[in-house]
Amino acid sequence: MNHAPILIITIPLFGAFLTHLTKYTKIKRGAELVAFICLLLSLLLLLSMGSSILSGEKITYNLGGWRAPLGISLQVDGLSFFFAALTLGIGLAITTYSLGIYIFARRYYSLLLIALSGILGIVLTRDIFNLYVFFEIVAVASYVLISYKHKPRTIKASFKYLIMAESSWVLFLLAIAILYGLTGTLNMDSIAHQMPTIYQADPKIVIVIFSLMLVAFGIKCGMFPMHTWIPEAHSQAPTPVSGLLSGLILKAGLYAMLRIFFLFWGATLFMLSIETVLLYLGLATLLLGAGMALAQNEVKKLLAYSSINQIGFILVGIGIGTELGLTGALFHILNHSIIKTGLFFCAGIIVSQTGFWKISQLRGVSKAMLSMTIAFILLSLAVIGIPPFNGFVSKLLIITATIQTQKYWVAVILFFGILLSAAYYFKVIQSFFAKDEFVTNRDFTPRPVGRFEHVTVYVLVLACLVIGLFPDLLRNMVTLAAKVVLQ
Amino acid sequence: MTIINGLTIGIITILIGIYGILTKRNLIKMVMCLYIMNSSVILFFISLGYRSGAQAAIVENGDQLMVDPLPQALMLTSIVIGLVITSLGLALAIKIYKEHSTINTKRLIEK
Amino acid sequence: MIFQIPFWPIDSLSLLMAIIIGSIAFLVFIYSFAHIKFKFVYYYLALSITVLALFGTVFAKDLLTFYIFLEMMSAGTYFLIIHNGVETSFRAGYKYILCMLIGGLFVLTSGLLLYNYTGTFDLSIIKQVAPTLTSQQIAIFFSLFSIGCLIKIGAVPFHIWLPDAHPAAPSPISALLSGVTIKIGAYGIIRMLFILGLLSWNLSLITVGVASMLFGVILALLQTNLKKLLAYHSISQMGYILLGIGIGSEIGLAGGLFHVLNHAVFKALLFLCIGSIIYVTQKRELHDLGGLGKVMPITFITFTVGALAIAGIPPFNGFASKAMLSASVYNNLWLKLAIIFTAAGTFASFLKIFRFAFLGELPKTLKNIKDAPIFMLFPTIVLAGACLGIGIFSAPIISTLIAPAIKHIIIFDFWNMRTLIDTLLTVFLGTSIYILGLKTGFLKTEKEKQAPSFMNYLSLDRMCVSAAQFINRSFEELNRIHTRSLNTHLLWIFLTLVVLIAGLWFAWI
Amino acid sequence: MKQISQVVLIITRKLFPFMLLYGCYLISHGHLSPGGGFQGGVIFGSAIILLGLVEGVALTEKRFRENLLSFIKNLGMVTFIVIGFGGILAGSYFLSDWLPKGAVGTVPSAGQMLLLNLTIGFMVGTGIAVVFYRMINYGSKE
Repeated sequence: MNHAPILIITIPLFGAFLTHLTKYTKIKRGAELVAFICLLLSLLLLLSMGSSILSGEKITYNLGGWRAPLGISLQVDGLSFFFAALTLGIGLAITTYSLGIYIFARRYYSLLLIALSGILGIVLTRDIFNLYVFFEIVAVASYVLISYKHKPRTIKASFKYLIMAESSWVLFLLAIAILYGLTGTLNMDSIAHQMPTIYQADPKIVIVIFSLMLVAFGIKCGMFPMHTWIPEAHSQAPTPVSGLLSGLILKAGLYAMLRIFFLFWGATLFMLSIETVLLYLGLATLLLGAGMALAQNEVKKLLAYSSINQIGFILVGIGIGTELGLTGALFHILNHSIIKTGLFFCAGIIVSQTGFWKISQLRGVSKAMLSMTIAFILLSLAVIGIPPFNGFVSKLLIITATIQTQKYWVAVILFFGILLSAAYYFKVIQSFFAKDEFVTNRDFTPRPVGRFEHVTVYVLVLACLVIGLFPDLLRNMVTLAAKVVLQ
Repeated sequence: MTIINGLTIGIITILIGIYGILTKRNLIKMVMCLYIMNSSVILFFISLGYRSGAQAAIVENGDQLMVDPLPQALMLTSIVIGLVITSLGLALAIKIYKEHSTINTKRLIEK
Repeated sequence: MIFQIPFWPIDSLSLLMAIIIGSIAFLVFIYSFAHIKFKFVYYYLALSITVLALFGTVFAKDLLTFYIFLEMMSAGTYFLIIHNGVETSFRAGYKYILCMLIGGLFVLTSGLLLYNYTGTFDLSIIKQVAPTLTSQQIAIFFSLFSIGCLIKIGAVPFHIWLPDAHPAAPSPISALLSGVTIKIGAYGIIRMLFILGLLSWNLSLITVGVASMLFGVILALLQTNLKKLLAYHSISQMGYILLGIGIGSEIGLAGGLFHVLNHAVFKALLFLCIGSIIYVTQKRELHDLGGLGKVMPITFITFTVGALAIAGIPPFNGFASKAMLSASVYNNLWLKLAIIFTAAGTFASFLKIFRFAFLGELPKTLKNIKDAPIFMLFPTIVLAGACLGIGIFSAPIISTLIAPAIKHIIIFDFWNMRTLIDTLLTVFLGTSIYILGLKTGFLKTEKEKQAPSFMNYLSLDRMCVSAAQFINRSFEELNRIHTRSLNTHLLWIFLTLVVLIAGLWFAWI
Repeated sequence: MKQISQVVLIITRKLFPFMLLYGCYLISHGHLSPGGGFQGGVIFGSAIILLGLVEGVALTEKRFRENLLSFIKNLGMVTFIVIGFGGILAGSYFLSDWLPKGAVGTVPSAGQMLLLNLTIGFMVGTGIAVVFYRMINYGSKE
């Protein structure tokens, strides 16, 4: 019996509460140590399953020994493995970055670990109510993390996120209730099994369930009319938390979409063409994110809107619905996590060193902080999709999928999105290289930035380059995940 | 089965909660409406497990008609989550009042 | 699916392009040692990446690799253009990179379409399966591909980035940009014509070529900024190359390819000379200069060689390729007239530079200047020598470099009555344009504050810029109306829910 | 602040141990009758809150220090997971029962369920008290 699936979730959760108890020991920086060790252990456990998962196996784990329709079961398959690996990788990057900023903050590391274990729970569980609970755990941790700095605007952003997300999660709970009333089970596979009969009996109830779920997940992943919390929360949160939000929490919503929609309505019911809905909403998200980013004058806000833009790309990839499109979308999820986390970290270092966060104030910053500007440029080239970097590969896959399915107009809109993203990123880049004299903010004492932050950014840049040059390294994992989605 | 049962009341109170959250400009009232929504979904879910004439799901003397225990167990979790969310929302509302000295959403736009 | 970086077993066409790239890039590197004074690491890193990417494009064996290196080249060149760090270079660079991305996306789309038709990106396989494609498929593919390449070339009507990018870039980069980078588009078109077997009279390419020639030379005549003048000449010279490709006969193609080589040499030479002048005097407007021939003799001589070459005066290299091109259109009077007029206009505009920059009176502020340092003179001398050498030994060069590239033996007689008459006509016409232009004020020497208003409406550049500004402004407006209270944002969520349920309810049931 | 009535104060003090007892009862009989860890814990916590409201927070905080309460809270969570690991150590799944079971209808009938309920109960009780302290003390301590 392989206990790895539950241990992956519980070890960070265990660590989250252990960090508080380090207060009573004499270990220096105990909380950081605990966080780091827990995440590494989880990652090792996950990788220990790697070879069997990548060969197509599925590892199922029944909590408490109760079998699937009765008890809660966890399952690791290609898709879960992909997302869990992403979560742990980015989680480690976030923890490393935080080491220099939050030095004796037990509460911070505790919340970070809770959020990460919640995301791991989301991607591993096969029980739909359990999914809801894990989402709430992540959400509560992230509300607190966003308002961690207690600044006026952060609290406002956190409250906005709370109200918006929770009002939609109530709807998700309602959807679960209806599903439970119809099927009498909460196990995803059992529900999926019964879905065709439900659909034949009453298609309208299925539409209601789908819409409720789409709104709930749409809020999490920043889909078009529900995106309004993203710019505020992303730009006001502390830097590592921005990375967490953009890199992982948005992706958790996308995971839920991929898992639940395709499991319930994927192969059997093309009458209810969820792909089309996702495609149109994705295009709207793409254009809105790109255009709004063009109009921003704050770096972190621009990055937040850029996240919306890239989420639009991913949604289009999902909305195309072929295997190639899904591969592209999943690959873009991975790439965007790496790139956007790196970009937020970069911007965080620049902002915390100079005290400026407006683009116009940052003119000529390259003279003051060369290495960070270079990293920022490389990462933004990656997110635009300039070739030797990873963003190019995934965007290419998505565009290829649109052309293969002969949706040429979609490809044209995608191109427009790429151009807009180039437009706003080059706007930032050129201001970095301005010849003007650069003076740091006088009313601001720069926070010393240690080697941990720099190293994290460099590692992320390197990852972008390596994935861009050798995308075949990850091809197995990504295509397997796409195949799992389409089963 | 009458029209007025847990399910319909649940749906109606959800709509009341939605109405409140859309129209009230006071942050504390918004948190209250959120809690109303949450509670009404809980009522809805619990009512799903209700069977007419059944007893509480405690096994005492052998076979008898019981209500579905699973929704009750699940909704306990939901109640906890609702508690956490409400307390967090209220705490944030207090903080917003201290920082911005207003809890009106319209006045908070500019700040 | 994809992802190796495949290269050709190098063939003669790639080899020709590689020789051009290598030699110009080498000279540009040497020139940069003296010319570039700040941000060395940045500059040389970007320059190296650009040059590597340039080699990559010509050695690419499949379309995707071609595209990858094309984009890398664009990104590298962007950073070179904004090297100065002033507002004009930012504007130019911004325009440049956006235009390049649009061009690149055209190339990418065409490549993906071809992948859809044939299942491969590999050009050698595409060459084999090309006859099985329908003519419509080939037409769609080729038009998308060539639009992408024409944007990279900067041919009319896709030239909007070019007159801004060249003056904004540092002078060695202008030389690289004009000498090599814009040739990659021409290389792409020639390569694709070979692969698809479309070498014949291509009216659209000829139209674009002639339009570029005439438009470029007329606007060049109007310029007073030295580098902008040369930039417009780049457009018109690229027009020659496109004309040669469009004619599609062996002589035309050979002339076009030969002109690729020659234009790279003399335009790099001219830009480097102008770069020396700018380096020494810090001035780039014609009316600020004068009498430089006395104080900068070597630059004067090399510039003269370049100017004579670009105007097509024997025995320099421009003459040879222009003679071939004009021979290839001998049966078409209009094309012939266009060629002669363009050559004459070129001659006239360089007469203007001679008169107002090198001859005349030296301004008082420039009394103490010396000629450029040796690192900057050496490349110009080499290039001037190359102009002369290629001009004199044009027949062996054609048979060793150009003929294998187009897989035809070219025998061409450069010295006959017809070419001589053409040359004389060019000189005569050019001189008369120059004199007439000065008399009527058509040839400007002073920079005008405001361009004529009707030109504003006609200017393509202006239209594109205002379209972009319109997009930007509309999104700013959207951003303004987007800032709403929390209740409104919540309303959007629930409205979405209602719309979704209602839409699905009525659409799918 | 108006002095609170003596009657309330005395009755609360007298009632306080019984409330705790009732909380403990609910926690320990969660698997037999309505109730359980969370409900019992809430009663546990509300007893402390009641005391805090009546006696004043300062006095209550001296009896039940926030540090201690949050220590119990964290320990409770850690213990819960450790008990869960017990299932793995016993050779079965996570959270599966590894304690011997008593007769039906008696307190030890559910094996480890009692332990889990206990940890949850203490966690919730102390957690709610901590939340109460934090909300009351917000702004005064900073």
